[in-house]
Formats: sequence, C-alpha cells, structure tokens
Amino acid sequence: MSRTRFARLAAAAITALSVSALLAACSASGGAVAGLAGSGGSASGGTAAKGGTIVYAAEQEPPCLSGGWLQEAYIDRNILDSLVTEASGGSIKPWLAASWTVSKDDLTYTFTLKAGVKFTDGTPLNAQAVVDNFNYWEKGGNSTAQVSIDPYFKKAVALDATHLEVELNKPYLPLLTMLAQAYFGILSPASLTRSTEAQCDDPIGSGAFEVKQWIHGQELILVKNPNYTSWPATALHQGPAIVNEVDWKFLSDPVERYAALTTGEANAMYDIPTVDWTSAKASYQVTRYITPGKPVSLYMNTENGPFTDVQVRQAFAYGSDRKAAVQTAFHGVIPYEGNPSVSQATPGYDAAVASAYPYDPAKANQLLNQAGWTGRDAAGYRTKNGKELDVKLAYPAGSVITDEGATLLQILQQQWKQIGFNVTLVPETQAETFSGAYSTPTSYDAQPWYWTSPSAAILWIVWRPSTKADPNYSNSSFYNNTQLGSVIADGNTAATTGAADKYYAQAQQIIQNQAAAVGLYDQTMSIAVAGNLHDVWLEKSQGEPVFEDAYFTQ
Amino acid sequence: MTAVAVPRAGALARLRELRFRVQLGTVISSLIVLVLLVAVVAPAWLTHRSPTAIDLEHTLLPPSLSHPFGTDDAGRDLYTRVVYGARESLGIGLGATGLAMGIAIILGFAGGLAGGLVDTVIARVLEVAFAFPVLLLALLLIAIRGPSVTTEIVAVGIGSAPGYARMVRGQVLAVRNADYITAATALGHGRWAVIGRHLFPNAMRPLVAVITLGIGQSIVWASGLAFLGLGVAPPSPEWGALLDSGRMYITTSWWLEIMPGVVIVLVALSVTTLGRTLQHRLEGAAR
Amino acid sequence: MSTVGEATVPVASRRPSARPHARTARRILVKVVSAVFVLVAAASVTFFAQLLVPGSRATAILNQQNGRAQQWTAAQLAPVNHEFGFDKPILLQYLDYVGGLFRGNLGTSYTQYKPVTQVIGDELVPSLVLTVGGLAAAWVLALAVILLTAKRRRFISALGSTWEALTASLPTYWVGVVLLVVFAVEIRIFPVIGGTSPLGTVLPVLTLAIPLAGFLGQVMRDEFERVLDQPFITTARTRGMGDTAVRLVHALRHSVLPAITLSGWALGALVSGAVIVENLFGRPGIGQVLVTAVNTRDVPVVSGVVLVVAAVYVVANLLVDLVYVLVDPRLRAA
Amino acid sequence: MTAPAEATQENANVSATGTPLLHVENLRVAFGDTEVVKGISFTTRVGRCLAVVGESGSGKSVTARTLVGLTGPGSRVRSDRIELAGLDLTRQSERSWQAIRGREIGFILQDALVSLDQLRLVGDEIAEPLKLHKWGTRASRRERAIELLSSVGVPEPEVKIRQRPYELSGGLRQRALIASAIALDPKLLVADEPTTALDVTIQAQVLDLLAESKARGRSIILISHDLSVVARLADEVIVMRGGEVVEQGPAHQVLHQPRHEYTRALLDAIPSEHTRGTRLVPAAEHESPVRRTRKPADRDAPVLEARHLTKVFRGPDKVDRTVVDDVSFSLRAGETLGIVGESGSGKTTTARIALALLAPTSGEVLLRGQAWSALSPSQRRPQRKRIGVIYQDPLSSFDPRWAVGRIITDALRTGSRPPSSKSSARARAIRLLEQVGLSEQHLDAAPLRLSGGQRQRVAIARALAPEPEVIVCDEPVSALDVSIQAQVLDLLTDLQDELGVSYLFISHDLGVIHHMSDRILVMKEGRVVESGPADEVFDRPQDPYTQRLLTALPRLAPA
Repeated sequence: MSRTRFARLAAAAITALSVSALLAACSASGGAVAGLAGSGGSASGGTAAKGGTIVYAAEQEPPCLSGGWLQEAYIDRNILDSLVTEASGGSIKPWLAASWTVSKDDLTYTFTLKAGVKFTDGTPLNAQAVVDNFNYWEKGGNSTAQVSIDPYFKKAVALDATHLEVELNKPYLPLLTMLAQAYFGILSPASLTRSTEAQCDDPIGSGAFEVKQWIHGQELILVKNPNYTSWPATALHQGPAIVNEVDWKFLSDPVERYAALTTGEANAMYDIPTVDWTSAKASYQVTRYITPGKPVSLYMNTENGPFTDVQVRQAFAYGSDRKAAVQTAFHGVIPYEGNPSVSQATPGYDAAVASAYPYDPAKANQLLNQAGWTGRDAAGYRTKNGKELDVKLAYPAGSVITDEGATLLQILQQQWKQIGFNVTLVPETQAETFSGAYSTPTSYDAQPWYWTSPSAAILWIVWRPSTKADPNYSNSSFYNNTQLGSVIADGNTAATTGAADKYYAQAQQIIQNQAAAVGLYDQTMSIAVAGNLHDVWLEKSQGEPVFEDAYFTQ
Repeated sequence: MTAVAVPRAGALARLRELRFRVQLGTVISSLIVLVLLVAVVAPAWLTHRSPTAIDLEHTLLPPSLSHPFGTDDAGRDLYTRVVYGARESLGIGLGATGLAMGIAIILGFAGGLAGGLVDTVIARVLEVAFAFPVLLLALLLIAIRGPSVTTEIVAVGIGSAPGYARMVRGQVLAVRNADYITAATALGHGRWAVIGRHLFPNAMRPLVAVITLGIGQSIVWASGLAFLGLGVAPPSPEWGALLDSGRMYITTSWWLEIMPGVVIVLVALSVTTLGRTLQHRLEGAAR
Repeated sequence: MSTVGEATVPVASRRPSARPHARTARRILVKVVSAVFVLVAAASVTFFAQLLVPGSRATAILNQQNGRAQQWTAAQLAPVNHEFGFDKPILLQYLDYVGGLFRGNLGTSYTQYKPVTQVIGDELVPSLVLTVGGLAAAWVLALAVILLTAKRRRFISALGSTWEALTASLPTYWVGVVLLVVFAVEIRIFPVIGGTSPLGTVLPVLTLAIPLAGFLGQVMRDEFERVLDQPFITTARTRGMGDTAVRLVHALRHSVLPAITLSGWALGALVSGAVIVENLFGRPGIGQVLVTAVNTRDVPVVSGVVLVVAAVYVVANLLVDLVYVLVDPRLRAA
Repeated sequence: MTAPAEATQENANVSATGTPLLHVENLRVAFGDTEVVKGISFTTRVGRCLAVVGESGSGKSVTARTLVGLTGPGSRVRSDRIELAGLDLTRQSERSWQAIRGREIGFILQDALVSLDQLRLVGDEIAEPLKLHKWGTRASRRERAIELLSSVGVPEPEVKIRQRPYELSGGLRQRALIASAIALDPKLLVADEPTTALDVTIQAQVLDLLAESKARGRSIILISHDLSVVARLADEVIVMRGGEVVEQGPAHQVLHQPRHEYTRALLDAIPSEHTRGTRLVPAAEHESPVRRTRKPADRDAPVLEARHLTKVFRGPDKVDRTVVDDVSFSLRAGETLGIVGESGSGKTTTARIALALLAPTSGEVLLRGQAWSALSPSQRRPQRKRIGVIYQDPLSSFDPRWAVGRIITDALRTGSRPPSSKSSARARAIRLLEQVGLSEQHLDAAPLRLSGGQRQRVAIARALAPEPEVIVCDEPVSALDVSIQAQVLDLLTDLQDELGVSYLFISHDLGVIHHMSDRILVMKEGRVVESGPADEVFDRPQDPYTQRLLTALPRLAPA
C-alpha cells in the first residue's frame, strides 16, 4: 500500500526554518567538502572514490515528476535548480541567481543570474527562460507553485540576458523562501512547451542529475550531468555530482526498504520504520527532519455532531494520554505534539500552548457531565437524551496515518472509551480521500491530518473563516471564528517576525482553548545512509534529499 | 418362488461399512474446527482477557506462558485477539461462500435446466464475470463502498461465484441425465417435483466439499485484502488485519506475523481436510 | 480368421461434415465475436462501476494533483470537467470510450497524462513473466510431488497429500513475507529489491506458485490415483513395464487433464496473487498499476487493466482448450 | 529375443503333444484376513486352453493376476509350486517379473476401450512390449506392429497404427489389444474376460483369434463367467466358487456331464431356445425343471402399438443421424415382445420412445389405441402409471439418497390407487417386496448395500407398484451373473403369469431373448431386419444378419 506523503504548501508568508536534527556522520562530513572537486579526497570513512551508483530506497512513486507533491519535489531537487536555496537558520542563499535586490516598497525583486549555465538539453539559462518559468507556474504548470505565489505575483520581465525583474501586487516576505522549494525548479524553455506527458516523465533542467530512465513500478534512474556548473551556495563540494547514477527505487513496504539497506542492496533509505530506529542508529548515519507546518492533529468537526459543544471537545482532549500513546506507538522516535496548529519546527511556535490538556480523566468526566452527557448505556458509553456519545474518527489510512499511527488511534480509542466516548475508527481508502468522501461536515466527527509549510502562515490557510463568497474548504474543523481570522491576518501583515509571532501565538492559543483541533504528533522525515556513503544531506525548506555531493569510500 | 436370502446387510456388517475411516488428519482437523467453533460462539471460554484491552507497560512481549502468542504494539494479548477474531474471519468465510453459492445455484440451475438462450446468456455473463478476479473485484467494490466486513463478503462472494456457478451447472447437467431422473419422470412425476426432490439435492451433494474448501479460501482472500490496506477497520482482530499489522514487525517481533498466519493456515487446512473427507465419503456412498 | 466384416460397425459418427471449411470459419467467427463481447462487457462494467464511487472525478483529479482531500468550487472544477469531457452526458462519454476501444484507444490516464495503452504496455511483460512463471513453477512443483508420492506407501502418500492441503491453504501474501524474510533477509540468496531481474523473479514466482501447486496437486492426485486403478495401467504392467515408467508414460497424461482445466480457472487467482506479489516485492506490473489507479480513481487505467485481464483470460482459456485437445485428442472428435 | 518366424515353426512341432507348460499347486491368495483363493491347482499344456469359470467373487480374476505377479497391494500369495517351463515363479523380484511379463506370459483384459491407453497411438501400444523388452529398433518395432495388426486381421494396419484406440471399432480395438499381448509371442496367454461387453459377432471373432493362437501351439488360460464362451475354446475347465474349485476336468465332461450340483445349476441357468417355457432355477420342491403353462396371449387387443417410428438426432457437428428408422410393432396384453440387436442398433432409443421419454421425429406410439407419444407432457403424466420400466443398471435408476421403502412408496403414490396413509403405503410396499422375493427387512436398506440381483428385484417392485399394463425391460439382466440372471428372468415370467402384464423386452443376448419372448424384433442400424414368433425367427432366420448373429452365438453344444 502506498503511503502518500501529501505535499502541503504554504501560500502565505515568512521565512524561517525548521529544526533539523542531524545525527552522526552527516555533521562530521561537512568539513570534507571543499577539496573534493577533482580527485577523491580522503574522508572519515576511508578513501573517497569517484563514480558509483547510489541505490536509494524511496517510498512512493509519483505518477508525474511535474506536480505539487512532496514526493515529486524530492526527485525534482536533484534534477532541477531553483533561483535560490535556503540555508540553516532560514537564511536565503544564491543558487541560479548569483545575487538579487529588493526594492524599498518590497514589490520588485531584481535577480542577477549566474553566467554560463546550460540546461541539459544544451540551451543556455537566461533571464527570459526564468521569466517563462514564472509564467508557467502562474498558469498552473505546477499547481503548488501556482498557489504559492498566485495572489501576489504580478509579472516577471527579462531586463537583459542575465537580469530579470519580478513584480508583486503587494509585499510578500516569504517569496524567496517559497522559491527555494523544488516546486520552483527552473525548467528549460524547450521543456516547458512539450506535452504534459513528456513534462511528467522527463522534466529538463540544469540540475546535477537528469532522468535516464523511468521503469514505472520499479525505479527512476538518474544519471549525473557532467557539465554541471550551477551548484547552490549550500553545496558541500564544487563541481558536478561525484557519483555517476542515483537509482531511485520505489519500495512502498518499510520493512523491505530497511531490509534492502541491511543487505547492502540499497545505500540509503527513506523513512526508517520506528521499530528499527534503534538498530538503524547503531549501524547507519541517520537523519531526522521534523517538518514545519501543521503537525498531525485531529480536526474536530465544530459544525455537526457532538463536537459542536466546546466542552465535549475539551473533554476529548483531556480524555486520553496522547503523550504516552505516541511514545508507545512510535517507539519513542516521533515526538508528541500538543500544539494542534503548528509543529515545533515551525517559526512562531508557541511551546506554552503545547502543554495544554494533559491527560486528566477526572476533568474530562466533569466536562462531559457539565455538557449534559450524564447517562451511561449498557456498553458503558455516555448518553444524552438517549443518544450515545458517538465519535466517528475517519483517517486517511496508509497515507497520512501509517500503521504506527493506526496503533496510536487504537490506543486512544480505548482511553476515550473509559470516559464514555464510543469512538469508531474509519480507515479511508485513498480513493475515498481523493474523492472528497470525507470532506463534508456530515462525513466525520474528527479527522487527523498534517500540512507541511515553512511558515506559521499555514494558520491562515487552515483557519481562515469560510464565507459564502469565498469558502475555505481547507478549514476541516469547519471552525469559523472571525476573531481568530483577524488575529492571523494581522500576523501576516506584521512588519517584523517578532510582531508576527505574537499574533500567531495568540491564534494558537485561541485554537487550543477552543479545542478546535487536538494535537497528536509531529510529521517527520528520516533517512538512513550506509557507512560507506557520505554527504547525503537534506535541504532546509522541506527536507528534500540531496545526492550531488555524496560519494562512496572504500 | 424362492425367497432370496437376506444379504449381509446385518447391523454388524453395516456398521463396519459405515465405519468412519479414522485418520489422524481428520481427527486433528475436527479438533481444530471444534476449537474454532467455540471461539466463534463463546470466545470468553478460551481466554479471560479482552481483545481490545491495551497495556502500554507490556508491548511487544514475545510468546510466554501468560501470553502464549505474545503481545502486540499496544500491549494487547495476541492470543486473545486471535480467538476473538475467529468470529469475523469465519463470518467472512461463511458469508462469502454462502453468497457465492447462492448466486451460483441460481445461475447454475437456470443455465443447466433452461438450456438454449438462457444458458448461452448466463454462460456469457459468467465469462465476463471470470474476467474479474476476486481481488480486482474487491478493489473496485471497496473503492465504491469503502472497506468493511460486508464489502469483503460481497467482493469475495461475487468474485468466487462464477467458478461455483460453472460447477453447479456441470452438476445439473450430469444429474439431469441420470437414470433416476428419467426413472422419476417415467413414473409420472412432474418437472418441478423431479427438480425439487431429485435433481437439486443430488446435484448439490458433491458441492458440500467445495463449500468447505471455499470457506477456507475466503478467509485466505480476506487476509490478502487486508494486506492491501483494504481490510476491516481497527481495532477489529480479524485475522487478515492481524497479519497486515504484524508485517511491520516481521524482523523484530516475528510472533505478530507468524502466529496469526499459522492460525489461518491451520484453520483453512482443517476445514479443507474435513471437506475432502466428507467428499470422499459422499463419493464412496454414491458409488 | 472370421470373415464377419467390420462393416457392421457404424463409424459414421466421425465422418467430417460436408463443408468443413465453412464450419471452421463459422466456429472461429463465433469465438472471436464472443471474445470481443467479453472484453467490451468487462470494460463497460468497470467503466460504470467506477462512476458509482462517491465524489466527482474532477474533485478526485484536483485533489490528487494537489495532494489534498477537500471540496472545490464549481469554478475550479469546470476546467477539469471540460478537459476530460466530464461535462458531457454519461452515455456520450461511454460511447466515446467504447468507440475508442474498437480503434485501439483505451483513453488517457488522469494522473500520468499518457495513453492507457502505454501505461499498461510498459507493465504487461513483467506481469506476464510473473503469472506464466508462477503457473509453470506450480505445475513443476505439483507434478514432482505427485510423481514422488502419489499411491506410494501410506506414509509417503499421506505426506504428499498433507503438503498439498497445507500449501493450498497458505495466504499468498504470507508466503511472500516469509520467503522474503527467510531467503532475502536472513539467508541472503535472493535480492530484497528483485525488480525484473531473473534472480529477483524467483521469490515472487515461488510466492505465486506454492499455493497454486497445492491446488493443482490435490486435483491431480485424485485423478492420478484413480487412473492407476484403470485396466489399461494393468495392461501396461502385464507387458513388463516398471512402476516409474507406468506413472510417466501412461498415468501422467491422463491425470493432468483436470489440472489443465483448473489452470484456466486459476488465472483469476494468479492475477489476484500478482496484485499482492507485485506490491509486496516492489515489482513492476499491472497489479501495481491497478492498485494505484483504483486509489487515484484513474478510471481509464482501471478499465484498461480489466480489459487486459479479460483478454488474458480469454486467450488463456483458448490455450487451455488447445492444450486439452493436444493432451486428449478424444475431444477433437466431440 | 524371439524371432517370430522361428517361433511359429517351433510351435508347429509341439502343438499336438500337450507338453505341460505351467504348473500351479495349492495356490492360496488372501487380502488381509480374507482368503479369496483357497488352494487351487492346475496344469496348462502347450497348445491347449484351460478355462477358469465362475461368477463374481469366485476368485478367478485374482488367480489370473497372480500368474503375472500382479495380485495387487495388500495381498498374500502362498503356493506349493508355480512353475512356468522350469522357471519358478514363486520367488521372483519385481525386476525379474518385469522381464517375464509380456515376454513369457501375455495378458489380455476385457474391453480394449479401457484396457488400452486411449491417449496413445495404437502402434505405440502394440509396440510397447517390444520396446520394454528391448526388441529391435524403433523402425523395426513399427514394422512388427503393422505385421501384428495384420496378423490379427486388422485391415489397413499402416493407417490403424497412427490412430488411437477410441477411433477404432470395438472389434478392431480388441484385436489390437490381443496383438499387443502376443507381440513377443509369449508361451502363455492369460485372457481375463476377453469378450465380455462385446457384441456377439465381435465376441465370435475374438474367440476365433484366440483359437488361432492355440492352434499355433500357445497355451491359453481363459477366465470367464460365461460357460458358452468357454465351450467354444476350452480343452479343460475349472469351475470356481468362493475361491474354491468345485469341479475340474476336460471341457466336454464338465460342460455336458457335470458332476457337481453347482456346475449343473450354472448350466441350467443359461437361457436359450432349450429353456423356453421352463424355469431356469428349479423351485425348491421340484428336482427338475418344470414346464410352465403360459396363458394364451390375447391376440386381438394390442396394448402398445408403434407405427413407423423414426428418430433423427443432430450431432454436434450438425450432421443428422437416423437412429431409429421406420420401426413398427404391436405389443399385446400378457405377451412379451423381444427386441434384439447389437450396440448401436437403436433398440434403447426405441424403448425410450415407447416410454414417451423421447419424442419420435415421425411416427407415433399408441397406448390401448389412444394417442400416447402425441400427448402433451401434462396430459401424459397421469397416464404414465400404465407403463413401467426396468433398467439395465438398477442402482443408477434409484436416487442415491433414498432407501428401498421410499423408492417403492414413491412409486405407489403415482399409481391409480395411491395409498391413503403411511401405514397402508408401508404395508403395500412390503407386499410388493415379498412379491419380488424380498422381505420387510429390505425396506430400510440403501440400494447401494444390496446385491445386484436384489437391486433388480427392487427395480421390478418399483415398476409393478403403479400396477402398469406394460413394462419396458431395457437389458434388465445384462449386468448380472448367470445364476442371478436366471432368478430374475424366472421372477419376470412368474409375474407375467400372475398379473398378465406385457413386456417390451430389450436385450443384446439372443439366449435371453429367445427364452423370454413370444415374438421377436431383430434390429440393426435403426431398422427392423426381421420379426416374427420367437421360434420361427430363431429356427428359420430369413435375414442374413439374423443368420450371422445366430452363427456367432456361442452355444454349449459344440456347433
């Protein structure tokens, strides 16, 4: 079963960065970068070698390489270059753009491109090519890119071969952060005019690798671009990729991925099964990345059903030991997240909010009594006016909620049962999820979901009050609070990050107080790399794995 | 006129003829099925624990005296879950096979008895149905109706119906031409009387064994659906669901995958073995 | 020598008909027409079945392009509806689809934007290798066990039939997991990531073959034991033929007949098994395509896969008929 | 390796001498605790035929198989001596047995349709013993197969070796089987019921073939239940019953002056022109056969009348085949009309038309002068009680789930006087059982557990239950041993005397037909070739086919 990691994007605002927990050798190899351009230098593991093929055990196979999925961005990072890249601490560094200036009114960005860069189809990178890309995004060529800039982007103009100007409708501070994501990889102009099908199978950029062959259902083979000149400022070495090929295998089964790593068939793997975490840490270089944005938390249906009553929602939050359950279900690997609106890796995160609603069955019972759910039926569930306290908890099984997540929900279900909730778990199939079968107020009472984004501006996307004229279908709690809406809007237009964070903290408090959502755990991404492979790293905007600096040692 | 001596059909001889050829396999199979039936009817007789009671202090314990099959990732006793899962798993097996047989009997008898155009139309319909293997049908149905026990029963039932329908039709054709059918007609019995009193019971007799095979196979199919993430909703201890959730632990906590697997195999094997014993007996009796 | 002529025995029953060619042509035509009917009907059923999935296809396409699970405004849905022709009446969409089938056009994938023929075409060969390999391996396994154990000493026979009953009861997926862990992870004989390499095909094929071999074996064993009691087997023995030769030369050919029929039926089980095996071993094939397409509501791809499975079924059953007649020429006369 | 030409020459020398070939002394065979052959001894001689005769369960087939070391699994064989031309057969390994079988001893089983591998070419089957005993090359074996086929009188042997057994007619097939048995010209031929299930004309051909082998100096052991077949070939006869030899001696003595009562009973039980109008089994109080007094048939009132019946079947190849061609007959009250013919003659189809189980393509059947075949099924149903039927295989005509009592009461309910209550049904069922020589204790028996004769008695009781005017008997005794056959035939005639019922009696057995029938219809390929009073047809056959049939009929009296 494929486990889709849905790409979650931020349409609005702000820079800043996620915490990345780099472990073991990865940090050590940072020093071995510079001297490696020509012959293989020596590194901690042994003699560095040029060439070789990295077998990367990835998870889900996307249907198309030009789209808005995170899984697509992971691949695109290695074949496309973006204008800028994000470094530690959220700073923006040059990539295809050697430098840039921003006008005083924050409405005009002028980029100066690196000279001598060529796409892999031989055409040169020039300002017009980048302008074409902006127009392509705006047209919807990449849906995620489109919605990330759409309300702000006005036009892009090539000034000369190496200079272009991007004009905005209104100030948009997160623009550069957004542009750092692989959704904004620059495609060759020839590539843009091809059919959707060709664009899907083989997007042409100026990256360190290009698509050699895509054996659907099995693997995507990337081959090194020998003429690569446009590495980003954050690169660990100067020059084309050191390995010859990256064999991007699609293995949906985590057990099989880990087995491939242990048998040496794969040199790196995506998403270590939590049960194998300890052994993986002992034998391999393990990197974990906590995704910024909305963590995995339960949307509570405030429009229909038992959760229309805030006391019942609060009782639900008090009624289970979520922290202990997350600890057990994820074997202590994935952190509990008590803040339902933004993850601990998100700038503007309010840690105080996260500690609300500790496990307190007495409090939960008291709240339910107050709410009038005083009866108990034969099965021990609470009733009110003869109606059982039923909660339909639907979850996108296999995609958003993995097997471990399902175990977590089952543990919670038993605890909720103790205080009188009859929670029915409803696994959604992917077809149902996509069809929107669980998107209406009558289709569920609670539903867990996450939404990756580099910024707390994600709050606006999720919690913006829905109006007739401008419905917000992303507000899956159907929670329309105009006060909350205006607090978030204030945050978005604040002049400084400090001011913005205050507003965002206020918003987080409102959501938590109202229990419009209930926090569960952080969305994380992890990779494990074999001991003889070095300098595989995750970029900062959304944890895309980077292979151009990687090399083997004997 | 000489009275012919009564043959050795005396009580003793008949007893010897009727005597069940007791084989070890049959005995073991019967025992397993017996335990299974207890698990279905009164699971509490076999375990004092609850299948959903979690115990975060005792997760992933290997098999021991107090937890014969070990515990799972939520600290639930796996043995208890397997015992309680019997009802749903067997329900899927019986339900799917029952549904399949129901469809098969209608189509098989209509085709076999009516012949001509009706038979041709049914044969075509069956051919189209054959193009939908069980799993393909299940995928489609689950996409339409969402995963549930009912969907699994319907999917596996409809998926295996064409095979049964062909068997029923074959049986109807074979029995239709049997001498005793002709004999009943020659005695002056009406068409429906002959069908009801002779054709139906005799055509269905050899299918008793097929039905028991089908029950085992349906359980096995249901576990395949669970593997594709299309099984019944948690925390149901349905066996296929147990297998699916155990997969992640195959290298670290083997019992979560192996124990339910062994139980599924043993049950399918026992039901099948009993079915075959029954088949051999029925065939022996018919000869 | 008696002179009573053989003329008294009518042999007219096998005289060929007056116009053999016309009859053969007619028979072939009937087969072709019914095959086409089966294919179109199967694709049509799938087409309509998928329209029953809750939610609109445009919503599914938008959600799946954007990785969301939400509702969309009419304005957002309109261009998608137009692009894929969902704004046309259902009947018209259906007629377009069926019309396309006859031109060899199975439509365009909603997710890969490629012709369905291409999406499936790429994956067909690995799937065929898997299923045909599975069937062949199942036959080899079943035959070996039968020849070695059927109608031997009681213990050996019991061992053989227990093995068959046991393997026939194994869930495909469980066999796969156990084989993978034992032979790829613990004892590293076969690769974990097999792909389509010959070595990597071994475990998937075995996973499919082992349960099927149990089934075939059970059917063959009954028949084999029955055949060994036939008078012509005694005849062969009275000519001085040894036991092994009797089994191989005489009994085998008779006892494979029901298993050949079952092989046609087993196709469904093989395809179902392939869906599981391909997903388990990360092997390309139409099983994986199918699961993905059903998940993403890629209607044309799902219908296309069903069409291919139906076609394989039709062809396989023609082959079964052919092989059956080759093994038992008596049927040619009938 | 024996060159066939030499062999023939050698045989010519010894053919008349009667040199002993096989000695068997005190052979005992047991399966588990049950001894099925209880001490039998005999000697076969070169150029002679020894016949082992007995009914089912007599142990004759087991004896035959023991001679080639194929007694079967679970058997225990003991003997004082089994010796074939100086070779001790009691102590042979399986390997050396394989060398003996086919080369020293040839074996012929009944009906080649099941005794030859239907999926292999006739040529391969014939050449198989040659190949197994490493005789010649592939090409020479093929030559030899053709030669053998031609020597057993098969026309176009080059064509036939490339055909499969099912493509050959019954006679050719049986000859091919014999050809394969004599391929290596073994000294001893064991023939186990070689002519059972064959039509009488083909049976004659096969016997001739065996006689020819005997004349060439081969020794034959003929296993048969049929004394008249034996009479044609045997020089010496052993009569077995229950594993014991009851009589043993020269053929003419055993067959014509039997010393043992059982042999005599067996001989008496054979229906033929001589037994017409007599009981085949003497009633207990009488020592000798008693002449029956037959009621004169009511000549003027035909019960069942067939007029120009024709039945055309369309085969799967869309070719029409006329199976019954312009058949007319009339059956009068209290009379037996025999229909005789070989397989494929259309006699069973005629019976089914008479029963209105099958509609004639043209022509009609009248019952008591009223329309019968022309009635609609619903009109006919209430009339069905007037015609009963007895089948060849009674077991298959009973619903396998039903006990005897239910079978008979079910039939009673279809009659004109359906029983009013359960107890009266039971009483009448018991009366019927007693009428056919069974008793109350058979009521609850499953037919499967009854003997063949008892099953046929139940079938007769069922046929009688609705009190029909006519009973169609379709080969009612063909599957029965001769003594049982005699009992059933006696029962049928007794019932006719008692109840005045008419029989349409169908059989391939000329003896049975002659014994039973008042008048006879001889059918061949769907047509009636001859008809008339039984004695007339048998004594003065007009049609060449009838004549041929009668010539081929094996008789006890040397022809």
